Amino acid sequence: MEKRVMNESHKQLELEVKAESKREYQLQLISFAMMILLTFVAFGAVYAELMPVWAAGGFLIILAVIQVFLQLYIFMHMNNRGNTWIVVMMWLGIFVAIITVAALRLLIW
Amino acid sequence: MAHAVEKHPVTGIPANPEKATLEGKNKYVAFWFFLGGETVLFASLFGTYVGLLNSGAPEELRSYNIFEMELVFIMTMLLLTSSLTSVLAMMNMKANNPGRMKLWLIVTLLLGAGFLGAEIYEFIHYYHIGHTFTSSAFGSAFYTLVGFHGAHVTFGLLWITTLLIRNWNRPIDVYNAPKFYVSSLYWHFIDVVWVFIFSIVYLLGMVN
Amino acid sequence: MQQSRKYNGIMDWITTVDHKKIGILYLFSGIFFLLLGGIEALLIRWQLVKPMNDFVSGETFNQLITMHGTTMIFLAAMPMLFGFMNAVVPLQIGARDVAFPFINSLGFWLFFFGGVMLNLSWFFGAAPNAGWTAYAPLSTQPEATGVDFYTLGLQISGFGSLMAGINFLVTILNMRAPGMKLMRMPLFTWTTFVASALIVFAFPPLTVGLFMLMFERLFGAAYFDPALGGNVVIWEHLFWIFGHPEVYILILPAFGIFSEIIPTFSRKRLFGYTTMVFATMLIGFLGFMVWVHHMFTVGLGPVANSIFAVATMAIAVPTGVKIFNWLFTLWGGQIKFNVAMLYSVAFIPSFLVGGMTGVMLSVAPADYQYHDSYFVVAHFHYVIVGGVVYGLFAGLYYWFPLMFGKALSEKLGYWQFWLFFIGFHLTFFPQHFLGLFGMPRRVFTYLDGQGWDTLNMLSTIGAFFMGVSTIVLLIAVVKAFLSKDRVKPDHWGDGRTLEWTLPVPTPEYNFAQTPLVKGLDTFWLEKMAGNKRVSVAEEVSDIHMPNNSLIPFFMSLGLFIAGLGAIFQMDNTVVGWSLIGFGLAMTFVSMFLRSWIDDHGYYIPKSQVEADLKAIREKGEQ
Amino acid sequence: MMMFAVLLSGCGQEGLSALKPMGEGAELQLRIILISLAIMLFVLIIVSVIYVYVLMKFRRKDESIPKQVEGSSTLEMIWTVVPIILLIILAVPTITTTVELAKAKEAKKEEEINVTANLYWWEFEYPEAGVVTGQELVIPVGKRVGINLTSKDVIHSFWVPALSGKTDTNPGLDNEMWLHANEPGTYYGKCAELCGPSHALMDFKVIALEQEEYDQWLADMKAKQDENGEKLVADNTNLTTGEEVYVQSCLSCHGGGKVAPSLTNFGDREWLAGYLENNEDNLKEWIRDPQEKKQGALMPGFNEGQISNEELDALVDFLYEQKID
Ligand code: HEA
Ligand code: HEA
Ligand SMILES: [Cu+2]
Repeated sequence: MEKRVMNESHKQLELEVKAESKREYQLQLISFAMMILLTFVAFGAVYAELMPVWAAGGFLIILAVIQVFLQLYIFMHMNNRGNTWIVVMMWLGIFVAIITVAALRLLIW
Repeated sequence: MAHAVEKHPVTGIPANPEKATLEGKNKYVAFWFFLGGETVLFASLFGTYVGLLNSGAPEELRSYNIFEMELVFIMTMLLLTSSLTSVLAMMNMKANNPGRMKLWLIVTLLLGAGFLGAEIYEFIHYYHIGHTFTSSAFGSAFYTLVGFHGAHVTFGLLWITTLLIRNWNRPIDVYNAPKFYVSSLYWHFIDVVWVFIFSIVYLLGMVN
Repeated sequence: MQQSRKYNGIMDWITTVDHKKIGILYLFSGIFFLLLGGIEALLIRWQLVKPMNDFVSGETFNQLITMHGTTMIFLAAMPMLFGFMNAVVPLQIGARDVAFPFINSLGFWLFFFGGVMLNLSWFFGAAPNAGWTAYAPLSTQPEATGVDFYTLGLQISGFGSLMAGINFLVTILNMRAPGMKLMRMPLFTWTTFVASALIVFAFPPLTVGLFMLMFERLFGAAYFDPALGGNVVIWEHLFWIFGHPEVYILILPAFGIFSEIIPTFSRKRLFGYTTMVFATMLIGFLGFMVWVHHMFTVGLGPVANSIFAVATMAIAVPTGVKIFNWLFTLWGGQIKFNVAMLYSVAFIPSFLVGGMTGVMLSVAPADYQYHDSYFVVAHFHYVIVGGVVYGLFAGLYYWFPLMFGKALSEKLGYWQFWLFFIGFHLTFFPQHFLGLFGMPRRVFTYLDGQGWDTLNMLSTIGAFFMGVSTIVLLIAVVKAFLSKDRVKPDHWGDGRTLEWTLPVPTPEYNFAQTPLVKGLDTFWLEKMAGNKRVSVAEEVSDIHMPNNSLIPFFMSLGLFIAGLGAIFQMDNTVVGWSLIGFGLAMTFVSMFLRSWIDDHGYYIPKSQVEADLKAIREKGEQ
Repeated sequence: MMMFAVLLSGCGQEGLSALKPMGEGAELQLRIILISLAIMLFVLIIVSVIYVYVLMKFRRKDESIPKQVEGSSTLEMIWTVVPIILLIILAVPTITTTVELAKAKEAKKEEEINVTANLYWWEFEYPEAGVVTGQELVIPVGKRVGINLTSKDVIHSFWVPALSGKTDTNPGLDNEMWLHANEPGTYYGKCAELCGPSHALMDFKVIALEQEEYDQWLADMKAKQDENGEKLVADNTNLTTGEEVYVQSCLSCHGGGKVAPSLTNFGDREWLAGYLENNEDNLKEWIRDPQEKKQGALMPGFNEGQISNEELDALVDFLYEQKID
């Protein structure tokens, strides 16, 4: 009797684990699909010369930023529980990165 | 250490084996911080690159005349897919499926090697048309940025290969899971950098 | 369970992964380089004692200033701070070790070999001569071969700093004893934390810059070569994006040291602890947004100059908060003036003057006059010597008993302090006026009759006061080591934080039982509650320890050899490239071995820990 | 503040010290230096008063335990807000002065001079007049002169403390500033960016002339340089010994836009190589071995095999004849 209850609950757990992992799997696949999509849009826009030159920079960078956040937050699970300091440090890194690029772009004549 | 860790009843290993021990957690956090630093490192390289874009290069060796979309697109697909396979490997690691984890890691390695091969081909091509490391400031900046990324790819390949061989016959446990996990973080980060490289260096470079 | 791997004598020092020993290694290497940098400073001052002196040539002089600045910043100040961080931070947070003992050792050896590499340049013909800032294209001139040693030496030691930085961050986040909430951490731990974060973000631009300088010098790249489309301002940006945070990497831990000493010897808790913590973070954050104040005269335009001028001024606010909080910690206290406290108290006005000239420099249009003049030299020695070096000396007197079980002589200490204090102001105060009277910095000589003679003479005399003071310090250190008097735990009697609860010498596992932290200054709280010992959080049990390892030494040695190879390949391709190959192989094989060989460490059995505890209690020490 | 101004300006060398401004730029800069100094002294006094009081009053007298004070939000508010106010007071003139000092474009409409820094010497070009000179920059008094700055080799910095703060000369890049002198006179200029072993000796002079004299000087220079080009010698026939040596040994490097300074008005110059007294002995020693006087100088030395002692005498005489008045 006891054993059966054990088994039962174990099965239950197993199912939960499976469902959980399926959800995770789907999430990852969706984000991968979006990355591919973003990449296609970026390449396609340049290939078809859809954008005026002045808008290209902003557009491509926005696409890249979205894609990178998919990587960081979904593929790499940056936002997991207990990762507060990781998020803080990554954002500080991004902040320093932005001002570095901006300076080297804008402040050298 | 290991004795204090609670195992998951279904998988037989802890739910998050990469950070189940203090050592694992330390490694995990430290590696993320390292990536924070790497972000600034690549930003410095990108900054230099955009600062020197096309500078000193003759017209026929400017970005919009040398970059070719097909190759870059293929490289992008290879690396992007390898990022996904690396995710799949880690999911299988957490589910305690060493066999499938290894399989996905091998796929990751193959895709990465394909990327690297394409990059080497690309560099040789440029070399032949005269766009070299010392031909102009643009050339120097280009090879430094893209080369640093390539070096990261190479290091990642060696690292994951070593891990695979070393742990081929071992079960997944809280000692080796963090190692696999941070190497996969590294691999994703390589892809993150590449996203900016293909967008800013190649696509934007082609826009003229 | 694995056996412990132990070595003796010098091998123990080479293989150690014990943070206390690594701290000592850092400290003494740092002091060694401080002496080197100091001797260089004395030579600089001697050359400038009178107009048109010909003691050294212009070329030698440039090598002296470059090596003086580089040595002092990278090889003296930072390592000595790392020494205290290693020796103290794990103890302050109730940890048995740092998060990565192996990496800790690796960080030290990288720094060490980088430092050796840099100084080898003296023996290979020429030291770097382009200033510690190594502006291109001066630094890319082919004949400036010393710069190769600069790029590679700093690169290698820079990797070490990055590792140390990450290590401290994780140690402080993950290794704290139960109850040691973030807002209960001692200030030295906090400043270590923030300085470490600065290291993580500030060193990568330097790494990139150094790589570029190296590629340009050794392999013909053209980032900074206008003839090939290069731009000389890029190096300046990269250097200062690193360089400004670097000065806060130096000063914040020094602030932390003062924030330990002042409350201890005032017998009062730190005034405004919370604001002190936030001010530290704010200084660190703002530190990344002001680097252009070193480049006001480069020609970046009035808009950039104005923005960065105002951003720079903003840093005065959190720094001022700190100054006033220290003053109000003293207010109403029971101040005891020993040497550690003298340095801390002398720091306040000295640093204040340096900070004020800093704000004056931040006024962009005025900086057009000050820049690259002796006014700047005066400013940064006031903040660095009056801030960082005072902090190092204070920390040395304060923690020496903890680190070595013996105390430095207070009597010699007073001599050392007063000689240094007088010499410091005598050296650097006149330099403000030299700058305003039109004397540029980095000049190996000056003509008679420009109104600079007397002030330079005074400045040189002051430097020799500091020299004598340093010799007194060395005597005090030697005397302490020779003496037989061992100190008791809580040597000062007023200790407030966990490191003072430990027996001396501290056992390798630090805490027999992990302490339970009940609040800020937990040791003090327990003392006030009448307890002899702090509460513990666990029973005595087996203690897990990491093994010693030779790998860090060889990993670093490999990079060192490869670096030399990179320099030599300019003259002799075969020798050069074989050294590069050999060195890199050594490093990579070491890395490979590290990941191949499982190293689970070993356990100190419970029985051993209990025996230690008993012995200590019988001595009545704890 | 007045007192300090007097106290400070009492010191320093006339024509060199930033504390004795002789032109509008340096005046603006001294003004803001004094404003910032006043604010700093205010802070210094406040901190000092607290500091001295605390150190006198709270020395350890017994073993009692003082009250453990956590902090005080009122106090902390005060020492956050007051500095912010002080800094705002400082920031306003900082910005206005920065903008004022950046008005080079307007100045250039009036008068424009190109400055090119070289390894250890300065070249000054008057593009309008087509005149080139070295080591001594001649400017008119009473107006802002627009200056373009660049460098041929490494980074240098152009600094005339008594007239204005410095601006870097970057190879491959152009900078601009303006210079203004109140009165005629000679002002000392320095290179303010480490540029090599003889960085310390890379001095120059700024000579301010009244407008008419300046115009005259420029016209004379132009006349001389027009007539002879940069060659200083009319034609290649009938050369004196000095001229001959000059043509053979010096001409390939010296002259406007070349690698060494123009010698058109060499005989007028008070200084040789920027820092030595311009007399025969120094000049001869210089020609024999320039590196001895300026380590790293690019000019080659000429031994007796190349220029005999007699030839040297003749050359020196010839050089001192190069005057424009
Ligand atoms: C430990 C090192 C250290 C520290 C802490 C500082 C602190 C500061 N520094 Fe300094 N600096 C250097 C090291 C340091 N510096 C070095 C090495 C160089 C030269 C590098 C080289 O070229 O070789 C340099 C150069 C330098 C320059 C460039 C000069 C030039 O080359 O032209 C400037 C310009 O803005 C500057 C500004 C400041 C400011 C505003 C601060 C501030 O952080 C100071 C803040 C402190 C206070 C202001 C005092 C306390 C505050 C109060 C009591 C509150 C009330 C105050 C007011 C309202 C004003 N510094
Ligand atoms: C941590 C940083 C640090 C420290 C502590 C010091 C300390 C000192 N510095 Fe330094 N300095 C710099 C960082 C530092 N400096 C930097 C970054 C530069 C800029 C470099 C550049 O332009 O590129 C500089 C430049 C600099 C200059 C300007 C050079 C120039 O522009 O031409 C001068 C000149 O006076 C000077 C003097 C001194 C003096 C007298 C000390 C004194 O405080 C030193 C006191 C110590 C001693 C005097 C030790 C004496 C040793 C002994 C007596 C040995 C005993 C012997 C044995 C037993 C072996 N320094
Ligand atoms: Cu700074």
